[in-house]
Amino acid sequence: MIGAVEVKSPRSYLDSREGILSWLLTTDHKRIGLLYVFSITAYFLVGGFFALLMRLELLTPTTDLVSPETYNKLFSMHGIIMVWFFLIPSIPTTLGNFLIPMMIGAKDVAFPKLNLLSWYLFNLGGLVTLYALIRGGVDTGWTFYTPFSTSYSTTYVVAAALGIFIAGFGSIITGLNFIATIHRMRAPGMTWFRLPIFIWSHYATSLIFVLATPILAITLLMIGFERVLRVGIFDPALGGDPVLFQHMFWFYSHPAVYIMVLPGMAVISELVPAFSRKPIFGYKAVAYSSLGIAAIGFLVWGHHMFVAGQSIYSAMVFSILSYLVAVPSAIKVFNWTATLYKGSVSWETPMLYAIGFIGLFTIGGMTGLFLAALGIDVHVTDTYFVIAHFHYIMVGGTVMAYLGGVHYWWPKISGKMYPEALAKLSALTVFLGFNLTFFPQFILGYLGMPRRYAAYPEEFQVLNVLSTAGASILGVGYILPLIYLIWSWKYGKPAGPNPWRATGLEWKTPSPPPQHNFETTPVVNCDAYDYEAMKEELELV
Amino acid sequence: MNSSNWFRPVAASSISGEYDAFFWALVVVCGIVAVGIAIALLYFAIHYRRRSENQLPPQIKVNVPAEVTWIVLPFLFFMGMFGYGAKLYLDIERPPENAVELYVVGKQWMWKIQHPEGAREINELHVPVGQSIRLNMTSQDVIHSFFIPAFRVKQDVLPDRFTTIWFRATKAGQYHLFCAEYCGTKHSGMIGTVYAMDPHDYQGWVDRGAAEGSLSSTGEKMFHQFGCANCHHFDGHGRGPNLQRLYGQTVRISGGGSVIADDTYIRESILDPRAKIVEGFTDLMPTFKGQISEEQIIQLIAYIRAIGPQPVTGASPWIVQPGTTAISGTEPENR
Amino acid sequence: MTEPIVSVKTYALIFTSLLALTLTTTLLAYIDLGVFNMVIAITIAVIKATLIVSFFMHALYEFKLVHVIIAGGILWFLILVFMTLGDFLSRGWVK
Amino acid sequence: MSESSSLAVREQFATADQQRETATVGMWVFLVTEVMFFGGLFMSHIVYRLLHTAAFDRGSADMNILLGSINTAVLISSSFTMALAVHASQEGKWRRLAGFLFATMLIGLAFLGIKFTEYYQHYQDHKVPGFWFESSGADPGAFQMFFVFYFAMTGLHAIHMMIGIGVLAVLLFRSGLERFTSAYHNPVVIAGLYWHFVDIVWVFLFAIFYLPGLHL
Ligand code: HEA
Ligand code: HEA
Ligand code: HEC
Ligand code: CUA
Ligand SMILES: [Cu+2]
Repeated sequence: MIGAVEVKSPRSYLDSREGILSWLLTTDHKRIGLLYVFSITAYFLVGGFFALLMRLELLTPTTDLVSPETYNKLFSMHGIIMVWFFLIPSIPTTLGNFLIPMMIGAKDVAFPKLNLLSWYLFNLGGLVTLYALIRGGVDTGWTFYTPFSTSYSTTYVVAAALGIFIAGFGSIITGLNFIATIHRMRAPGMTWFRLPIFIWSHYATSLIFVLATPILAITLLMIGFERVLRVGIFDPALGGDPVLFQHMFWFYSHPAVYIMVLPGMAVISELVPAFSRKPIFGYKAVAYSSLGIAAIGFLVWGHHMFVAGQSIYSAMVFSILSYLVAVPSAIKVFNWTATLYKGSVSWETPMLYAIGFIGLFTIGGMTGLFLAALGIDVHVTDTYFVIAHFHYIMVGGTVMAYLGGVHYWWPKISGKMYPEALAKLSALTVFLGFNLTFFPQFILGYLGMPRRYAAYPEEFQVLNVLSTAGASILGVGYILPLIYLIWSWKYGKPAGPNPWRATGLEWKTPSPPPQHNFETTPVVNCDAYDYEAMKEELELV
Repeated sequence: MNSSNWFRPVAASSISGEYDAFFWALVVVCGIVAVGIAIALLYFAIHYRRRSENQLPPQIKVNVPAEVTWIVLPFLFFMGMFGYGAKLYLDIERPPENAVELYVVGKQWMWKIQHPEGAREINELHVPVGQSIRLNMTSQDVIHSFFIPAFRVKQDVLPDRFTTIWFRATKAGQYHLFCAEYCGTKHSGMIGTVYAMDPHDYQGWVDRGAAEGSLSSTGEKMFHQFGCANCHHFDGHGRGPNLQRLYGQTVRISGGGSVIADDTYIRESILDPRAKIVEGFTDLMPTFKGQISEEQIIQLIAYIRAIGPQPVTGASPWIVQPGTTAISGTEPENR
Repeated sequence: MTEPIVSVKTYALIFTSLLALTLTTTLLAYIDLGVFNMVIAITIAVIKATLIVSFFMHALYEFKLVHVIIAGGILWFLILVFMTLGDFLSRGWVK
Repeated sequence: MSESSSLAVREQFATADQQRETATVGMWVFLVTEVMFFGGLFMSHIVYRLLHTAAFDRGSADMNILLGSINTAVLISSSFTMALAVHASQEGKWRRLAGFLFATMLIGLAFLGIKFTEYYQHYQDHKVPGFWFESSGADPGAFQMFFVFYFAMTGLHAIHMMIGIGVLAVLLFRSGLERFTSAYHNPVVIAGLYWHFVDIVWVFLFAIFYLPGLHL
């Protein structure tokens, strides 16, 4: 794929400079990626801890473990932390930061200092939110619906909103950086249609970052305004309309769910070809479908408001557009599957995660179609059916993709291999635990159990117990990789530049890569995933 | 409670059968597609597993007819889903002409219900089987959501505005009533029971509770008690407009625009009279905010409805009441 | 592509047109034209904005990507406005 | 690009042209995020204005059109001097550059001065929601909401102006150090884009807040 292959390896990005300050003040996109890994892992543990408490409370129909007040804070903080401080930044800021410059043959992102700034903003926002949490938390749900959030809640709404507001600027900067980088920093010969799908998906994600996040920022600002100054913006008593708030919130938050899944799709689109040794099936369709999802994804937000009091005519428009946005997702699922066809499929851990992703995303996506069907949504909206829908996509989909991606690129990041047998075991644990946790919730929702309930009628108990059991298995499945990956950082066996015999530019440089990624700027003269052209280099027959 | 199993929650309304049929049709079709995908994935992954470390499989890049197939077929299926979903939605949202109207007020954390005959209940709702019921709902504080799983209906209940929902119970029994929109600490305690009764039993229940007189007759009492009658005469010579034959009509507002005199508008006229001044009048009417309860407002509305143009039922818009939140000037004139 | 340079003369011309437009729009606003007051005010504001973007910000002379970005920003703002308004405008409709 | 410019090319870029284009793309993308940021407020304002047209018109009638239109002219002038500053930087005339930057800052400050005079007048009229608000006439809630939007949007605009002035101050300092040449002056151009954008926002604020009440 490239002309230049380096001979002697210089010092890697990890030990080119030393001392804690060299990390805290680094502008190297790879180091910043690692900084983000630390931050989001911490937030994931906090959010997961809340989830566990919630699941424990739901073991019994009554509120015996925590009070309703506490329970409401638990799911609110769980949602806020998982969405804004774990899942939205998860893949773009870690794998994306690490890989985008390398995959396009650049030395760094377009604006390295801004990149570092985004990490600081992210953490500052996180600290402000944690402050809200320690002072007593928020109980509005992650959706901040008015007038509850502006006039009735007595918790730390403004602090939490401020934290998200600040972290939002981190998101915007990341998106802006990626857009400029992908447009202007590609290596010679790296045309748009030679880019790995990973880049296309991240490009689409970045568009959503810059177009949607500002609306979240201004909406939170308006909430703060209304709450602090007690003036009317959304308050119906003063001529406002709470449904307008919902429009603004979902104008951001629906596209944001694609911020959460597109990077997952980016990872899967690398894993599947790499472990099938074939180019991705229908490259152009997969590439364009990312842009399609990003664009149409902005036109469907009203499907969260089918019973909220919006006009039924709007509801119909939003419903049909929701079906349109499902088409590009379908393209991806089918094309990934077709990529395996007549491939040379190897069952390494990342591939297990990839297969898990495709299956669980399909289920999550299809239940999304249930919700987009107007009449169906009336009964299942605001029940556990919705909870199950989005956990299938976000946890079964994106978190799996993240784990798969971390395993796949771990040799590149750390220079070491992870322990394969243990990794397979934990992938299996995650898959089983996940389904046990969330499948019963589909049934619960259809039976009518509302979400955000600290106590529930007794007939729902059996399914809730199953779900809680699953969550504890899932927890184990998540802790295992954390332990063995840290272990392998020191004790794993050295990986070599290209342990998977994959094609991307990132595999043409030593593991871990040198500070400026490549000795000489690579020149690209073939397509992505072009095993044919790289046959000799990879020693394939 | 009636029997419910993991495959089907209790079904007790006129639309729950249609709903479940559609739901399960989707489960079956999507299930087939999903299982098909899973089988394909696993079959490929096993059958085409890597046989030698250096294997280079045939490099298939694209097959356009295959792609077109799996773009077009799901698309057509999606459009079908949309179409039937929309039809079901309209069935759920559009009340029949002959529906009996009840009023619901949600507040943290209880449901208050008023029957036209005058009976009032809290966290309980008694309805006759076989009769279409329409609920006009409003909230006193935050957003709630009125949810009866057995009837497959749900609708958010908003402050300062009326939303509606309708159903027809088909089977006598007791069913859950939930609040489905998060509304604060005791959101999960804002639950109740719906009693669907045989019409005969229902009549008995009504007779036992109807001592207080019907909703509109109580409203008439309030109309005098709060002094409305001092200004609103029925001969057109009062200081305020004549409220006879007002309900459901288009009212011209001074300063331009017009509004439909529906529940939301009347409620606003009582609590916030200055928000919309009727053309030809001044802002004389005092606000009754703080002096009047949400229940009493509903009684007054029922009274103003009763003296409105006949027939009352079906005359008012059925889904979202324009009143405060629709942009004036956009409603069709012919009402 | 090298940097576009706009002449001082052009700048001056744009500057005077902007002042003239400001005067026009203010004077027109004194006449009661019903809804057309708003239409005119927004139209003139759009013209002014176009002049500033094209010349002061020399977008007219920039490479194509810049044009795409600007068009995208405007389009997305319009999506936000019109799809939200769609709800409010159609709430009163009855079948 | 000449030899001397290579000094200013950062390590991640191959050429100065690439650097300029990347920065331009970055800035325009940033301005798009600003469009959406203000866009949220514009959109809600449009919705509420359509719901409460009369009350919003009455609110608008309380604006001081004289100060408002003067301020519009002032801000347009600052955009003009900013454009001239960019021109000077492109020609590598650092004294003129510094002069125009300074002028732009001064005019920007004048704008803020006039704006705060207006705020003070509203305060004296008891028209500051959240602090001191008295309303008369129909639809008091919506009438107050007009002022909520007025203060939120012009306030946010004023904050943007202050940031802009701060940026110009840094540029002024650097131009005093003769950092900018005809080959390397991109920061001036980029800051100019920001300044003009803030000007555009005001053009619309003027149209929606000051003009609608004039014919009443
Ligand atoms: C990453 C996150 C993510 C993603 C990608 C999606 C994707 C989709 N979502 Fe989901 N959604 C959420 C996260 C996500 N959602 C969250 C968090 C909520 C709740 C928020 C809250 O209230 O707290 C929610 C809620 C939600 C609702 C509102 C429910 C309610 O509150 O009443 C709706 C309604 O339409 C919906 C629909 C969809 C649809 C149609 C898709 C589509 O994009 C899915 C497309 C994918 C597929 C369809 C699968 C692949 C396709 C095939 C294999 C083709 C073959 C299939 C067939 C022929 C059937 N979602
Ligand atoms: C974005 C990502 C995301 C992720 C990854 C998760 C992960 C999980 N979620 Fe969550 N969830 C949301 C997003 C997410 N969720 C959102 C947005 C809501 C809606 C909130 C709202 O209504 O406002 C929600 C709501 C929600 C509910 C519904 C609450 C309600 O409505 O009443 C439930 C209930 O079971 C639940 C469960 C879980 C579980 C069991 C996991 C598991 O996958 C978690 C597994 C992880 C662990 C088990 C952690 C393991 C770690 C430890 C054991 C160590 C702990 C110790 C230390 C801190 C050192 N989630
Ligand atoms: C002091 C006199 C006065 C009293 C007391 C009064 N009103 Fe009014 N009302 C008016 C006037 C004047 C108007 C017309 C101006 C306006 O729209 O505010 C009006 C308007 C209305 C309207 C809108 C009528 C239309 O044609 O659109 C309704 C409904 C109404 N009042 C109901 C009531 C009710 C119910 C009460 C008692 C709880 C009441 N009013 C008490 C003076 C009064
Ligand atoms: Cu009321 Cu939830
Ligand atoms: Cu959505």
